[in-house]
Amino acid sequence: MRFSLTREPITVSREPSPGAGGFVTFDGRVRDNADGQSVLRLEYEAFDEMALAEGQKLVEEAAARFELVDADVVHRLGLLEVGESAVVITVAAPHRREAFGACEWIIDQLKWRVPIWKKEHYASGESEWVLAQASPTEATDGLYDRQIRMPEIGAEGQQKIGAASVLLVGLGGLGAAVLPALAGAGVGRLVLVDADTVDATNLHRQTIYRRSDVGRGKAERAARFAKELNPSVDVAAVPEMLDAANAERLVQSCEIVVDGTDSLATKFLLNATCKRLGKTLVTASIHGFEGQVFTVTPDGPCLQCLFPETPTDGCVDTCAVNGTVSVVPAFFGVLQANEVVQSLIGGPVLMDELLLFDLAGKSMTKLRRWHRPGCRGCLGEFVSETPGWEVDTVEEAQERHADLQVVDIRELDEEPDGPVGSTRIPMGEWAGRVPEAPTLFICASGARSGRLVVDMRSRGVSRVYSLRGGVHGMVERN
Amino acid sequence: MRFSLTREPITVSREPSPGAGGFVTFDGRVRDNADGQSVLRLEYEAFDEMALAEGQKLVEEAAARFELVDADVVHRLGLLEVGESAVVITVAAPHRREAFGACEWIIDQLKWRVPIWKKEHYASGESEWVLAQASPTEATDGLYDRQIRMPEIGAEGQQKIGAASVLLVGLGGLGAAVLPALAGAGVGRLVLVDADTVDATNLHRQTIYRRSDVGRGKAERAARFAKELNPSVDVAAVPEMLDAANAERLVQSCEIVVDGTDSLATKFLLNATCKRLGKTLVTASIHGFEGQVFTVTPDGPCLQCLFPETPTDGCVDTCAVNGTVSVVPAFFGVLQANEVVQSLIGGPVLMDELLLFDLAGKSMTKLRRWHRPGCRGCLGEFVSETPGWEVDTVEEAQERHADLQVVDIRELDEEPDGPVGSTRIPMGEWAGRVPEAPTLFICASGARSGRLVVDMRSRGVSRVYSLRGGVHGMVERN
Amino acid sequence: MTLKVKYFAVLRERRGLAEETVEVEPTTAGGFTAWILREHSLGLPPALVRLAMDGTFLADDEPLRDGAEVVLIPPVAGG
Amino acid sequence: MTLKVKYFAVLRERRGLAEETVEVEPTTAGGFTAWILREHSLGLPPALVRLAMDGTFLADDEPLRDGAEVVLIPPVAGG
Repeated sequence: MRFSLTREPITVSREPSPGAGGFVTFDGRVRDNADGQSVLRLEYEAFDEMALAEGQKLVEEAAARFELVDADVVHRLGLLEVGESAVVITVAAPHRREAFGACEWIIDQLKWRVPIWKKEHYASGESEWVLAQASPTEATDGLYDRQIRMPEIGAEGQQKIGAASVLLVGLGGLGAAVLPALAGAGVGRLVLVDADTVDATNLHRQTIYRRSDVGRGKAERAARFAKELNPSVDVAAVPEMLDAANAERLVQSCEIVVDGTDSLATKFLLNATCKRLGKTLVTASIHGFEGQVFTVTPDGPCLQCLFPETPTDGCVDTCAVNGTVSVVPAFFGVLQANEVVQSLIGGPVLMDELLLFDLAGKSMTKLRRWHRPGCRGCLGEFVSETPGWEVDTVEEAQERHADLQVVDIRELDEEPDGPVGSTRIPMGEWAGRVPEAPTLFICASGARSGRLVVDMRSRGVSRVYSLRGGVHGMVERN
Repeated sequence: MRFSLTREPITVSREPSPGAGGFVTFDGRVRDNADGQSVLRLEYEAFDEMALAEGQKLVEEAAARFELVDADVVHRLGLLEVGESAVVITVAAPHRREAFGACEWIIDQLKWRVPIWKKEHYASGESEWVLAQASPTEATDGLYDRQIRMPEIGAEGQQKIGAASVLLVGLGGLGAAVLPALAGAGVGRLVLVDADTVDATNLHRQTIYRRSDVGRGKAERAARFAKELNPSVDVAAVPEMLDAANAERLVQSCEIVVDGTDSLATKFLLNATCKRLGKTLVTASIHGFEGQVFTVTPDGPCLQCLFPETPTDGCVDTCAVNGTVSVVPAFFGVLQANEVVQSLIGGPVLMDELLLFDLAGKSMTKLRRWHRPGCRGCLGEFVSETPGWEVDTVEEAQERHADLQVVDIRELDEEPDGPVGSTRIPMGEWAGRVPEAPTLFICASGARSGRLVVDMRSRGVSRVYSLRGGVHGMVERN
Repeated sequence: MTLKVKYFAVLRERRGLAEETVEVEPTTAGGFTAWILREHSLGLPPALVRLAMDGTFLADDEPLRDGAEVVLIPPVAGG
Repeated sequence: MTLKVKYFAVLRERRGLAEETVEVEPTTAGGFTAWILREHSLGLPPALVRLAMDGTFLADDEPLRDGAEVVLIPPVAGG
């Protein structure tokens, strides 16, 4: 084993593919031992016609699935000595990750699907035809055995789970806990929606991702995870943000929707869309060691029955701001998956309750929810007015008040670049104080300024505003 | 793309390695585009001495980690045209899984660790030095950011988590949920104990395993999972069954013990051992949609305080018999991981309570536990007498009663081979009936016969016995 | 006296219900546990089943209170 | 009247306690919510905070009962 550097070309002969950066080759050779027996040689036999047809299909499937530039498989037949190559698979893709994935996928599938038999000739003089591996069908046969044994599920319940389709929106902490449970349980179709990419700060709690996934799309990586866990599940990756433009189409495509997002706007949009289309929504949110979960059924009270006025995302913080630990989203994600399973097998769901749990004190509170007469959410309308105390841009506030002052309330040690013309007076200095002129308050995300403005207005001060999204929102809009 | 069969040797030149069955090659070549820009050629430069040393270390690390037969890496330096190979990695291992794993691991690590720089020359005439990727150190730097932001954890709490060692006994449904949460949270050292291999019927709920793991050791596969999730965690795999012979050594090696087993005998053995050595034990059990969890601290009441007489494993059934669904062990495993985290950061734990949860009705019951005076478990003694109504062998019962009859109470459609000399009279026919002679009752696992005998004895019938472990136990002993 | 009895895990399955109300002579935790296991052929010896009242496990010789809710907990092994 | 108030999530953090007992004039759910948010500068408008009493959410015009335990629930966004 040696690592070397050379300034001369490395000689490996291959077809030129200028768009391909990653080439992976698998070379399966005859080993001198198998299951503790000493092996002298191997003999391979094929049902040629079928093997060729199935093999060709396999290669084309791999090319489409992994977006390959090229893929080639050669399998050897007849008598082979120890050290000879039995099968060689070469794969070319733009990036290495797909090349590795495709090459391993092809050899796994080939062993299952392509009718080639192997005879082992042992040093003892004996020989034996060997089955390479259980077929995927056989593996799936036992897969749900333990589930079917539950009296609440049985073969009928398993059939319902297998026939179901679930839209999972948000593949962060909650989604990463929902996904293994539902893919494992054998939900027939999973549609995974998230426009984000994996960040290093996600990994501690979003344990379906690996470090090598950092920078890659969550939807695609989560789909890969689910397929590897349970190849019999049909998985689709949608690398989009759920919004008013695509909500109807996505929600319509599935029976049950799981909300794993950290956006209040998305939660209320999902709520209205599910109500309109008659779908069941399982929603959850976490904060510190606490969280809440409940299910909105087509006939039950909805999220907007609870909060008639849609809160803006700036009014409370998300995990990125407050922090969280792996067990919290895992706990609430599992509770969401349980709601899906219970819903599918006809078990009880939290349809007119809200469940609160605190993982520090291990205390649970269930609060009864009810239909609010005239609820617009129940009618399928998404209520999303910006409240009067919030503005989307500095200009919007200036239009209302010519004498507007802009005050940046971040601490002095935070990033120095407030908007042009703003004065920095940190949050703490506003306790009990009232601005003399109309004022737009600005902070990093809009959370602190919103809090300050709401507090002032509750004391009768008008003409104070908060910039929605804060400085970060301004940067993102530019 | 073409699939072909040949009866002639495939020509791929490689060193002969008769013990290797899987050879994987990665060939990284110059692509004609990068981030949307058209690329003409690349230039590689290295800090030769450091690159050689670090590269050699890397290859040797890979060889040890994946148990390789051979590994070879060549990296090109200087000016390369489109289509030329920049790096070629060849790996040989007994089986293909390790070969793929090692080859991908090497190229990932190489990009991070080995000081080689790349300059891209674009069609536009411009050129630019490009950083390949964030380093693993950087990736770890942000890893716990969201956790450290929690006021209950902070940098100090994270330091405690990182310094902790946890013994996880049992890598089934519970263990498979505990592991990602603890590895993700960054527990410094994890020792994983399980003698079992992965079975196809495990996969639906033990979502750390893949289909390709079927037949392989759980401890080793779980360790691989944890290392891939968080390479900064030190993970040890112990493919042994925890028993009286190794319990002391294993428990002594860690600070906190998590019981994820489905054996009552093991739970009580762990309880006594933890008490003796002053370790904290987090235990849980599930049944259908229900389960229970609590923590035995060095000073708190123990499992034996609750059950003075150690129950035998035949007296209640396990998941293999009763069935279970993915969400149930996931839920209780996460609660166990939470007990570990709370314990490490000084939060509240279930030290004098037992938490019951029912995932169907979403109801929780907490029951107060207390110290039982004179508890032998608290003194570190493992109480394991066989109760008077149970025998370990047919001979043991025959020694007590010369006129013993042996009755197989399994249904008529169960496997036909009861022990020699036994009569089959199914369970159902014993309702309200009392045997005339001394009788040893036998069923498949000892659960039904135990139940029948306990019931008869509670009605005053003596001289009735149950065969511990049932017919399956007899077969295993033979 | 009247007791509301809640069953868990294997006891719930064997009894076929989650809870019920029973009338018994005044008794202790141990006495009641032995009686109810025998009465319904629940197949576990009293030494292996624990009884809790008002959210606290009781010792076998502690008396039960009229009208109380009692919970019966068998050993649970699944993992 | 006396109320035992339990805070959740961001309200608990901003208030700095999980629960407290307060004395107020007889009032409604909406009236009490507006008052307590203002009183402690909790930074959320009353329309965004829900109040539950005896395990049930109340409409804004429903009266509170003397001695009751009330729970205040803010919107929660983390995922």
